[in-house]
Amino acid sequence: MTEIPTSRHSAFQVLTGLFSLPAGARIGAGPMIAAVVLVLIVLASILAPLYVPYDPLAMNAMARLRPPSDEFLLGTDPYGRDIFSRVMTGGRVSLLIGIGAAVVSVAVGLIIGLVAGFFRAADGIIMRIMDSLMAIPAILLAIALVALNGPSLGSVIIAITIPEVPRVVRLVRSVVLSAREEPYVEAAIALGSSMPKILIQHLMPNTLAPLIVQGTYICASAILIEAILSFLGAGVSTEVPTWGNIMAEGRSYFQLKPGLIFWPGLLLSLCILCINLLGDTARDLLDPRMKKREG
Amino acid sequence: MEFKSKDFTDKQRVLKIRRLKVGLTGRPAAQPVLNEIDLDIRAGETHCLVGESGSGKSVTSLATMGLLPKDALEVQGGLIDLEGFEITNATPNQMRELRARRIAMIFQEPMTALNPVLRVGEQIEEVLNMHTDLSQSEAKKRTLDIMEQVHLPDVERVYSAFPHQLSGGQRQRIMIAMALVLDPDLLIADEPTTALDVTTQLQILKLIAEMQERHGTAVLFITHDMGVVAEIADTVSVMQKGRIVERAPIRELLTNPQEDYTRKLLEAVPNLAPRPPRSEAAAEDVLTVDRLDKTYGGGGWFRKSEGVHAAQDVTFTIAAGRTLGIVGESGSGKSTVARCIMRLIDPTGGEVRVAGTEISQLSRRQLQPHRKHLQIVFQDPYRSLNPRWTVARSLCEGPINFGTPKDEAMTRAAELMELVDLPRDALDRYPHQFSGGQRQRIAIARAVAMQPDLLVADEAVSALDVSVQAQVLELLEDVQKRFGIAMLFITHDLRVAAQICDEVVVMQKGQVVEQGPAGAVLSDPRHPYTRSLIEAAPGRHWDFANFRALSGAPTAQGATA
Amino acid sequence: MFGYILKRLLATIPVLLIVAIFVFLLLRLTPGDPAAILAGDAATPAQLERIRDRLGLNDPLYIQFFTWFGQMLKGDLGTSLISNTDVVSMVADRLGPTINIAVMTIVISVLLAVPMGVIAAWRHRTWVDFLVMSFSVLGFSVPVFVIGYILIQIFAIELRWVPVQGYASPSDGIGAFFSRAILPSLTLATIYVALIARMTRASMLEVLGEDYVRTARAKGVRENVVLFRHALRNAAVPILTIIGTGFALLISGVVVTESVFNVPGIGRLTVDAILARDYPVIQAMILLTAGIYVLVNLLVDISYSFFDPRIRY
Amino acid sequence: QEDEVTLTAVMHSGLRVLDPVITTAHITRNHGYMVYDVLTAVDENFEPQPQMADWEVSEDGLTYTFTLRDGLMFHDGAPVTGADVVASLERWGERDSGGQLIFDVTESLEATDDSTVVWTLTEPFAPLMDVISKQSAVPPFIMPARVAETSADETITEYVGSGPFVFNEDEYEPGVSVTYEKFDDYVPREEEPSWMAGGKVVNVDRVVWTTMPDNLTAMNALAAGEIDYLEQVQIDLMPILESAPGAVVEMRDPLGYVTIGRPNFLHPPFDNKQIRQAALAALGQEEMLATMQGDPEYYKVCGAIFGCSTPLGDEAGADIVTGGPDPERSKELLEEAGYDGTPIVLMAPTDVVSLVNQPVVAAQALREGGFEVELQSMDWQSVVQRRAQQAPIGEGGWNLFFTNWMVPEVSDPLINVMVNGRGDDAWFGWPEDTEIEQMRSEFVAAETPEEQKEIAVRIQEHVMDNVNYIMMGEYLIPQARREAVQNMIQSPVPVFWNLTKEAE
Ligand SMILES: Nc1ncnc2c1ncn2[C@@H]1O[C@H](COP(=O)(O)OP(=O)(O)OP(=O)(O)O)[C@@H](O)[C@H]1O
Ligand SMILES: Nc1ncnc2c1ncn2[C@@H]1O[C@H](COP(=O)(O)OP(=O)(O)OP(=O)(O)O)[C@@H](O)[C@H]1O
Ligand SMILES: [Mg+2]
Ligand SMILES: [Mg+2]
Repeated sequence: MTEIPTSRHSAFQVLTGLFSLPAGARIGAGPMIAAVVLVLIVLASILAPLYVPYDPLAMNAMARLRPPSDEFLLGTDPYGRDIFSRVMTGGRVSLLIGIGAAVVSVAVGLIIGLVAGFFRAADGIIMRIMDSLMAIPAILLAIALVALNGPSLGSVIIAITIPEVPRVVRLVRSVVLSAREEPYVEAAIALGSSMPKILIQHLMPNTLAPLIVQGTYICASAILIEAILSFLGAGVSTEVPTWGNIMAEGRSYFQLKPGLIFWPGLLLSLCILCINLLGDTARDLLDPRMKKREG
Repeated sequence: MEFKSKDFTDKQRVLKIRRLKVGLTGRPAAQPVLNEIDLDIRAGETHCLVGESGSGKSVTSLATMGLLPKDALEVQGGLIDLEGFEITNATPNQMRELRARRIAMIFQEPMTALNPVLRVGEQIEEVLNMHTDLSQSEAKKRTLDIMEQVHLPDVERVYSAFPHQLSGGQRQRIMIAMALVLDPDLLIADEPTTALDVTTQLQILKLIAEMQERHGTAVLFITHDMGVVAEIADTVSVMQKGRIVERAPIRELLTNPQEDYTRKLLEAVPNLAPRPPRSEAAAEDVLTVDRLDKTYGGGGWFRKSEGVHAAQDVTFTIAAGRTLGIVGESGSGKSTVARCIMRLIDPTGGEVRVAGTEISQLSRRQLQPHRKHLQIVFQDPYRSLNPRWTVARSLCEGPINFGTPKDEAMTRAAELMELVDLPRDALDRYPHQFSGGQRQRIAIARAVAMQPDLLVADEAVSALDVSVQAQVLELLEDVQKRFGIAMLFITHDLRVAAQICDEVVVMQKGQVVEQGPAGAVLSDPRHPYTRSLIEAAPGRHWDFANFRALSGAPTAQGATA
Repeated sequence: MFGYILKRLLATIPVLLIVAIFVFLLLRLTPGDPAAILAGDAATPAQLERIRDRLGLNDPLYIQFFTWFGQMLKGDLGTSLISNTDVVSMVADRLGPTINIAVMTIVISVLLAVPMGVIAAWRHRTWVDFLVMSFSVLGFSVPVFVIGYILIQIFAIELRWVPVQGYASPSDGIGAFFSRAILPSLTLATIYVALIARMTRASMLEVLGEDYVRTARAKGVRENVVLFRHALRNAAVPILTIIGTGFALLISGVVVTESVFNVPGIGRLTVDAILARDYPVIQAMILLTAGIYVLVNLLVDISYSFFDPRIRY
Repeated sequence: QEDEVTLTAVMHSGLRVLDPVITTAHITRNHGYMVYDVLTAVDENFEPQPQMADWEVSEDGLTYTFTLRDGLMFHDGAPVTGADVVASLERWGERDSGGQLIFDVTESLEATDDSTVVWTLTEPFAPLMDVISKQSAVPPFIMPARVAETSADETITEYVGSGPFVFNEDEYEPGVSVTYEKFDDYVPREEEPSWMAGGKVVNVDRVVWTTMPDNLTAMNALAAGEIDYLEQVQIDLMPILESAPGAVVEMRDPLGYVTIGRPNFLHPPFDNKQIRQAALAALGQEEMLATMQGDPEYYKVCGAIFGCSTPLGDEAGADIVTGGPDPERSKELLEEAGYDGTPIVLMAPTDVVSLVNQPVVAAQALREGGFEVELQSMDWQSVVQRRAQQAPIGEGGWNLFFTNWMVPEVSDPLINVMVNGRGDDAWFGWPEDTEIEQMRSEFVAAETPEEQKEIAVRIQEHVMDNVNYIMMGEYLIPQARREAVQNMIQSPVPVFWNLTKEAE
């Protein structure tokens, strides 16, 4: 007997499919290229210290703003530091910020969201607080937080994370709220499973797919926000090169020495492009509603 | 029973399908979805297309409408000829011209088939605006006129209503009005009544017949309900796995089916006559429901809202090894009662006593030890198992919660698989790797694993094909016999109720209107509501399984031969 | 409906209250001393102390909070510690440019993004879809200030179509306003277009699979009518939602574009105030932006019922 | 009204504080010169000249008599009287460090009639005229008495002066833009203008100051002719203007700025003189200046703590910083001092363009010189607050920060706050330096310029040895204007009288 799969379980099929790529799963060339490019950028960034020609912090006041040459592949910045070395090394921290912000906000949001989704009593208060956090403009909050803690890597990640958490909480909560109406959850209640068990074993896995998607977006936007924070003078210290602060330092030179913005910008945009593309693909594949049309 | 028996051979042929082949887009080598279909419908004829789920009924209708989802399905051969016009080669514009004028369609779900954000009158009128040059006021007049024809009340008001403000039956009437407003030659109806109550279904079937009479329309009617077929068909095609395996005039098909498949299909249709009562062993009561009340909602910050009285004053008992059925139309409160008993929701009043314990007031924590006495099987086999869990894990969840060691639970799970007639090695598979019927078996196994005293089955077979339905019902009986479980069986299908229940409770608008032994209630209903339910059951005079009229039915077999 | 709006408005009170307390505490924990910026580089500790006293910065925290809060309830947001001007009038001066540009951005974004998203969904998995999606992902991937610089370079410096910077209010002449507001709006719109186009596409894809779309086609309705009359209205709710929540992004973008294009709006005011620790101004600004955000989203929620009659409050 | 001439100027910072007495911010001082007038002012030779008043000094140097010239009038039409002058000087005396010194020896300050003010001292104060004629940081601007009676810890709320421009309160947007109208009743002096002295003849009708948060935007706006004047040009960006027709880049302020580092004397390791000297050795002016400015035309290696082109400037003992970094010497000194590797907390502001580079370059150089450095990034406000903390390093203290001064703000031992050695009462860093205090008293008492110079040189030598602060050199910031704007006065303070603007 053939059966048309309902949306619910196809989400799961696709999720397992995402990792094992069963026959028939169609992932276009775009996402494949994106994945390859992303992996290349990540590797190039992680391995940067092994191959960059200069210490990314070494200054040379007498060799400022040099044009690209054999000596300096992409030229030098206003401190006379090698742009190539800085850009390649800069990826490490930018990616760290992206991934860090994504992981932290997803983890924190997941916990709060599960609690809010499950404990009616806590829900009201938690959601009011989340609404409030969401209402505060992210950038302003970030500037204030960075001013509070000083612009260290950690505080930039925290500053980016805090406004993202409410979004994750809302997502998790809505998934929990709808999943808890599922017959299989009711069946679990009937089977005498305790609330924490239902929460963790039945409900939490449902949040995985949307969280993966959400995580990619947070990752991408964190890298961008880091750049904007640097632009506003509230970014990571210049001693720690990131794509964001390289661009911010180079912003005055946009017309005269576009390379200062172009190269980090290119890598940053490529990276975000790839992450977004993969996120979109994951979304198309994971979102049961997206599948409906084909199913 | 009276069948339609008009001869159409002299009528004009409206639809002619020949050797139609539909397959997955871009994969001509794959197993086709429709394989060499032939179909003829003549003016005024009602042709029914029956067959199990997934046999290709809907795809046939969509192909005829030129509405196949382009990126998934495509016509790979054959022709569809609509009064001399070849549909398979038509351009989108030609197709658009054709639709609504010459060929129209009604879909199953009146709920979703109407655009929720547009007024229903506008939706009908849109057809006129698209295809005619009528002025605004003329179009509106025509619209109101057709709405009158489909017996909508208070058409002026309904005209400017949104779909959600109408009942299911009214919505389906709107769909019909929309389909027929331009007087098409062919009407395709894909399960137009499946989502409706029996009583509403009867009205809609009558309406279609009436409209057909009036306009001489040819109708291609898709259904899986043999009762409906018996009521309305002139001719029938039976589909299986993308082929038409048998076609015949209705009487011939019901009395003398040629194909095994057809025969099987008919045999699986449960009989509306109650089965003979089972001996009433003096068993103790497992479930006692006393003056149960449930009101949804109410309260609210600013105003006290009224709340829905979903169940009022419901009282009944079930003894071990017996089955009590609750029947009634949609929204009558059946599920509410079941969920109160299961304590998935908290009753607002009354008592529920399971295996001697009053559970309606217990807290979650206090309730926990009593959970193993009562289990439930839900309607939707796709959603009642966690798709991420293996069958084994689902089967062990309950016993482990009550302290059974893991390996013991696993051994027991394996036994249960045998009990529900599934291979042991299926334990490591995931729900999506099973068919709907198999999944429902797993759900039953999961419930039985707890060795409950009471099993609640809320529409447990309603989502299944008749043939599968029969198997699952059999399994339930078997399990009940073996473990002496008391069963609360909820259904809106009187045929099913007649075949499985010892006692029946009839609910309407949250209240019990009639209750008693199944035989008494179903063959000699006292309450007008029960009576109307039974009268509305399509094909109720026919004993499908035995290819003959029901004995003792008012109209005898052969009366209209 | 009225009851609902009232209820929602009341519900914003706790939200804004939490925002107020949160921001107040956050600011007082942040290092920085407005007295020091006021007095300049050469001030002596005694002078600073006296100025702090004057500004009330030496009072216990809760007294500062209740003083501020009490005044706020009376509609008095205080005076700037630095410039000594009334915060309300300061904010009022700066609100116009931001709001005008924000509105223009939203209009541009919706006009561009919605058709883009609709067409992408309609031509799902074709090159059109690919193009639209690539553009929208790209709009998401380039920092706002870079987009701003590029637009200035092309339209103001190379082509000389519009001025490099500045702001003129519509009352100074529509031409003057548009020529200066267009680049900042476009800059801001890139993110917004990306966001809306993406959501439109997703929502449309979902809706296009619905039965009533099939019904419409079965009626012989023209494709553009199917898309825009039948599908789009049903897809509207998530699109509206994203316009509402995306507003937060817009506010973030405003901070940057106002710098790049030298627009005297509230974004810059807030950043300047934060960097100068001008507490009354920061508090007022964050409350204001939070209030606007909440209000915009309330409007969005109310507008749902305009698009979808099933939603009634 | 049509041929009204408006000059649009982009200033280095937004005007937020309108009280030129309460703050030392340059933009507010510049605002002061627009709206207010001063009694006397130094000219380009650092010579005090009469502006609102002539003065006479008694033989014993104890009595100064000021006579207001005729025709002085506030913007509200009231004449300027001696009472206004007294009130203004008294308020200023509470805020200005030089003023405080004078008031310490003041017996009386009174208006004897509407146009005469007599200032009587208890002991002679030779530099009195220099102090009240100074250009920075806080010159004594003359306000109406009712305004000047505002407490010196509170900002004034009425902005009426007697200067050549009238402040337009309606069009003032704090931090964004400020508009000044020509004061038609202002009577300029007859003399040629020289710095803040001489005739202030206004040739435009309105001056609008705006700020642009983005340097590049400001440059492009000037290139496109959208603005008339740009106070500060980022050197690296000058090529943008070089190719723009109608734009001129030039120097206005020949003295320029100094950039300095200030160690904290309270905590290790900079409580140790040898370690301070090591830092001095590790740093090199050229490296830092080149990074800040790029083009050598716009910076000057200069070891004179009072500025290389000022009368008191002298480079005695400065080769240690002017001669380039000497990491070896630094290491030796650290070795001798027994430096234990405690990291130096170096505060690095991220949001003030002119202060971003120094800490970064310094951190690198100090590390090479054997120091452990912890570069702590923060916004300027945090620096401002933190540098006032005397707490130990672990509790929010600091070791080193950098800042800039205009040369006239450091040009003598009374004005230059960094040579104050009064411990807790000294400027941030709090050196307890009795020797330097002694020399400063001698300086006040000195009677001739030669004597003053000799003391200044001793202070210079002392500062180089004791490392009261680290002089990192001088730099210049060019300005840019449209060609149509001409006749701008050459001076450290940008002023808008005298200049003319032709139609473009
Ligand atoms: N969009 C599609 N893409 C791929 N296969 C499809 C698609 N739609 C239907 N099919 C396949 O075509 C076959 C026939 O489906 P169809 O919907 O016609 O069945 P049906 O007889 O109408 O069943 P039901 O009674 O459940 O409505 C099924 O095997 C189904 O899997
Ligand atoms: N959670 C709920 N909140 C409010 N009203 C509800 C809720 N669940 C059900 N109802 C209402 O209670 C009434 C009874 O619903 P119930 O689900 O018990 O009917 P039913 O007989 O099971 O119908 P069906 O055959 O369609 O399953 C209906 O009017 C329904 O709208
Ligand atoms: Mg079907
Ligand atoms: Mg039900």
